[in-house]
Amino acid sequence: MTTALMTQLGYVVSAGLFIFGLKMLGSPATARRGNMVSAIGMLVAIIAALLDQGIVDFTWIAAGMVVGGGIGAIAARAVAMTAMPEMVALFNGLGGAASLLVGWAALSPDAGIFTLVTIVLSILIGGVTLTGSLVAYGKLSETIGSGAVTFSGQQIVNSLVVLGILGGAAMFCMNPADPNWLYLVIGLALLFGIMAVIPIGGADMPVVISLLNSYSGLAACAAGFAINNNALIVAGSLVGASGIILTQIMCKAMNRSLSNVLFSGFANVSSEETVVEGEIKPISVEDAYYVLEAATNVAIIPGYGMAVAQAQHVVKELTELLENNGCEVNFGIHPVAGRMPGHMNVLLAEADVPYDQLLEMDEINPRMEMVDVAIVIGANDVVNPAAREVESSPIYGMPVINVADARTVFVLKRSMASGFAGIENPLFYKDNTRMLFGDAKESIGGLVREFS
Amino acid sequence: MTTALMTQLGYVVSAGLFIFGLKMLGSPATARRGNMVSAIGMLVAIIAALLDQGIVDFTWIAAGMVVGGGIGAIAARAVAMTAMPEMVALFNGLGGAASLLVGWAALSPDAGIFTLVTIVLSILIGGVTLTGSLVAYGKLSETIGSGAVTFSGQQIVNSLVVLGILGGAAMFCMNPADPNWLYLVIGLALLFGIMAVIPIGGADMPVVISLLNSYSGLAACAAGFAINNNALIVAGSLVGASGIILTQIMCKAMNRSLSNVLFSGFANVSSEETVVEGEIKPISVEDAYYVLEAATNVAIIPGYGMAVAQAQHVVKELTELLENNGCEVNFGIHPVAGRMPGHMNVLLAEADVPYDQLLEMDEINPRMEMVDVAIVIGANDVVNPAAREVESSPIYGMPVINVADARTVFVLKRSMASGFAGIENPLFYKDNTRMLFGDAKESIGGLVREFS
Amino acid sequence: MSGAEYLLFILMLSIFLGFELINKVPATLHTPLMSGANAISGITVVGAVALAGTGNENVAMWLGVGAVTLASVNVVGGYMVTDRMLGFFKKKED
Amino acid sequence: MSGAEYLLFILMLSIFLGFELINKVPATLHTPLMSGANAISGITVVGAVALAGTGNENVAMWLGVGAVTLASVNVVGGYMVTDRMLGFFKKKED
Ligand SMILES: NC(=O)c1ccc[n+]([C@@H]2O[C@H](COP(=O)([O-])OP(=O)(O)OC[C@H]3O[C@@H](n4cnc5c(N)ncnc54)[C@H](OP(=O)(O)O)[C@@H]3O)[C@@H](O)[C@H]2O)c1
Ligand SMILES: NC(=O)c1ccc[n+]([C@@H]2O[C@H](COP(=O)([O-])OP(=O)(O)OC[C@H]3O[C@@H](n4cnc5c(N)ncnc54)[C@H](OP(=O)(O)O)[C@@H]3O)[C@@H](O)[C@H]2O)c1
Repeated sequence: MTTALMTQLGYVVSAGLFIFGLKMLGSPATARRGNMVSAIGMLVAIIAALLDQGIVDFTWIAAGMVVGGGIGAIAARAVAMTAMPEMVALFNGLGGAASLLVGWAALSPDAGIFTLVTIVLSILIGGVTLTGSLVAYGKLSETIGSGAVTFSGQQIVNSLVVLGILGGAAMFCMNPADPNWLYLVIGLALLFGIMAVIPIGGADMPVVISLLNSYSGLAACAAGFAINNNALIVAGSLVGASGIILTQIMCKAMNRSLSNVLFSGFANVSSEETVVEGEIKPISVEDAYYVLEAATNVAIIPGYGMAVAQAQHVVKELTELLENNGCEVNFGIHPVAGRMPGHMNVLLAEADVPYDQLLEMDEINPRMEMVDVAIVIGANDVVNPAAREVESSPIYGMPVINVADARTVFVLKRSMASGFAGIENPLFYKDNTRMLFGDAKESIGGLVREFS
Repeated sequence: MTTALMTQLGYVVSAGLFIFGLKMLGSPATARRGNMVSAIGMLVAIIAALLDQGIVDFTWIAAGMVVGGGIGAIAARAVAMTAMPEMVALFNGLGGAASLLVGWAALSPDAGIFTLVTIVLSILIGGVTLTGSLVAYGKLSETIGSGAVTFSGQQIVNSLVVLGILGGAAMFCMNPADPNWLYLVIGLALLFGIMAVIPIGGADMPVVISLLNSYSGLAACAAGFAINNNALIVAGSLVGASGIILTQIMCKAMNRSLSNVLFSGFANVSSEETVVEGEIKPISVEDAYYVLEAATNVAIIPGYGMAVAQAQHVVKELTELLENNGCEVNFGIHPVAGRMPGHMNVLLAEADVPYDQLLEMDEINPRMEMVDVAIVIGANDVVNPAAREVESSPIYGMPVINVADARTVFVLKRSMASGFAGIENPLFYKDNTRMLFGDAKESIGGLVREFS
Repeated sequence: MSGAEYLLFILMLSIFLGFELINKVPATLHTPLMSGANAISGITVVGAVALAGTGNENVAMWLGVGAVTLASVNVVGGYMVTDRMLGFFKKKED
Repeated sequence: MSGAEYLLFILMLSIFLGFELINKVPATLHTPLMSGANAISGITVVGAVALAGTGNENVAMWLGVGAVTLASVNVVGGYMVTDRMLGFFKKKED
């Protein structure tokens, strides 16, 4: 068997392992092994690639792998679960950068037009993914301001950049020997990644990351075409599909279109005034304790505030105390609660909450009428009844968790400030709502102390 | 664009259309359009194939297509819905024969070993598919006896045939120039198809057809490798997967393993004697009418006998009369009722019964307790309570429809003869069972006349 | 055999995809699925036309013509009969 | 560009397959899915090693080395962090 054939067989096996791995991600019980299977697939692919006859010197390959792998390993161990969104954004950017470099390096004087086009594509998509992800990282980690950056003439500047990219790419394909066109395309792609993401508000970053995730797959795909490598094409397509689907799911859960997310933040619409009736009724930790002590069915609805307060562990403690007190406790997880899809699930899983206690929105809503106390922890938009009741609201039509159907609702937040969407929440004024002001971790810590 | 490239693009498009078509088969509402999409995919593939530069003379191609297409069209129009199983078997055999011929024709003096192996595979699989399907056709249409044909020394003969095939195939690959090895392999493949299917009983033919269906896909796949054609590989794999899955579903619904189906019929086990208590209570059409007239909830469980009697239209009439009488009517369809998967659904659909009235076993069983009258029309094994109650029964463990849970059960059949599995049915002796003897079409026709 | 590695890839992907797709077809439609899959297996016609159109009247050509004919029965008959069956399936209107 | 037709096939099949597979991942696992997919996109390392190992110290080689490094961060970090997350997910035992 020639080594070339072995390499190809290795790629087939590795693609099969990726597919199996993704299949196993379909259920929490097999997901961890699925990730292992996928990692083994990657190992097989790398070994297959190292068999390549053209490789004469392994020094630099080894150096790159050790340095890169080391950085990755350290980062993976050090990152806090609450910082997952920015971590994914950062890794994503690196993937884009790698595709850019591979596309660039694949450039050879005898490349045909097909190869040139795929090279340009992998450079473009890779470059946009790199800087777009970095901006998203900055916004999420609040290294840079998380607001939407807009300026007059932005449309025009962006249009010029796009035109420049198209022109530069065409010129490059016609004069591949002149590196200036290449540099122009790289520079403009990097610039475009920045320009495309700055006007989007911080809380929309998950959608952006997901989309950029998809792009990083497409960039790998394009690089695969450029260097004629099946493994890159299959793996890249799988990633591309994954990103697109997550993007769709998020947009649907927010009842917004993708173009609405990308081209106009909520910022412009938040001028609307909802006429809110009723009054705010604050409650003390002690009074809240008495109510919870008597409850037999509690639903906890976490949101972004739980991640900010890092309150997941103390929430788990409260859950156990309630359960020991003979109370049934369930969690209601909205698909876009927090700052990335599945964010709440990961945080609660970290705090040892079993995943069968985490109900999806469609499961918890019909049960809400039987709930004695619904505890809203740092969630706001995802429990906003305006989405169902106020037709003029910008979030009208977005499916939400109907906490107001419970006998009593506790809302844990620090102030009357609005959530990401920047709109009033009539829930806070409902008859059966009590506001428990303060940092979520402290408020729940207080409840825990009352119980024990 | 070169024509070679156009051909390849055509193949990509056609494979995409096949995939879309199969996706649309996922729901009855879109299934018919899905079949259209798949047919268009086939058209695209054929047109793409006709662009091939090597084709200099279209006369014989056209002749073959007109003759073949004409025969297919006539057969498709003429066949009765009750004869679908044998029709599928026959078509399936033709597909296998086509792969055999393509593999054979692909043989050229300069073929490498890889090509030779794929040629042998497509000839072998195609040949087995051809004769196996023809035997299955014969058994289903009762052109030949439908019983299992066994003789002493059968195992030995079969082993010799398999050895002969292996040896012949090896010799052929080593001496491709000598046609005698080729003829030997073809002859033995055809023989093996016959030998493999004759020992299997007629009622297991659906499993056999499904498996052969899968083989015909694999044969197309192998032919695709032999002539280096992607379209054949993709389409062949899809068919292969489809056949395997249907085979699995049937085996699971019968609680038997595939090897049990292929290598030992029920014939040998039917010596067991179930001790049956109770007595047979026949009922007349008139008395049955009075019971039905008073019923408000009726479940109809059809089986192979309904197909034999061609009673589906008169069943539909009865359904309407019952519904006009203010009664709720549902159908309970067992996955292996009849002689092929989905057989009952097609017959009832032909008689204009809407598909949302056809409930699967798992849907109808929990409702059975609310049913006043369960009418079993020519079903036997699929309603046999021995599968749940008698541990020694050969069908013990097979999931069945629990008609005995209904207030009253009517069983429509001609005699006390057993069903395909050849075992006693304790249902007939239950307290709440009434036997309505006679051909199903006539019995139901009688009920219809009583109503109107 | 250049290209064999691609063909293996294509084979693997199609098998996985086939399983995913077919597993979603409801039991109601299993008979049409079977005959529809049958029609698809007539794809061999695509391989056969090139063999049947060489113009030199040798064995390979006649084999090709035979394959075209048989596969055409399969394709035309299979799709038509599937369409006929699926035409029967109707949702309750009232 | 011989082989492009195969690559197109592979692309189409993988995209279809990707959609089927990802659509089945439950919402609970969307964050690990995202970081796992991210790790898979580090597959570019496979393309990069051939470029980084040519031995002649030209621009292409250094680009390749850079790509190997960046993609390795992605692969190792992505799989490890996904594993860490998935390790948290537990079923109720009592
Ligand atoms: N998850 C995703 O994938 C995703 C994707 C795209 C967009 N989004 C958007 O993100 C939003 C998510 O909704 P959400 O309900 O989870 O969050 P939210 O609407 O952003 O509200 C979070 C609330 O938490 C409170 N909070 C912040 N820090 C806190 C602390 N330390 N202790 C207690 N409370 C604290 C804040 O109020 P105070 O400041 O008064 O404390 C705020 O009202 C939605 O608008 C959604 O459309 C999510
Ligand atoms: N569907 C599939 O895909 C499939 C695949 C493999 C095997 N099978 C096997 O096939 C069997 C199917 O079960 P089933 O309950 O549908 O059928 P069955 O067990 O074969 O019984 C059919 C019954 O119909 C009666 N019958 C025949 N002609 C009739 C007529 N003209 N009028 C009234 N009754 C008539 C027969 O009794 P009389 O002779 O007394 O009238 C017989 O008992 C199972 O054993 C299953 O395992 C099915």
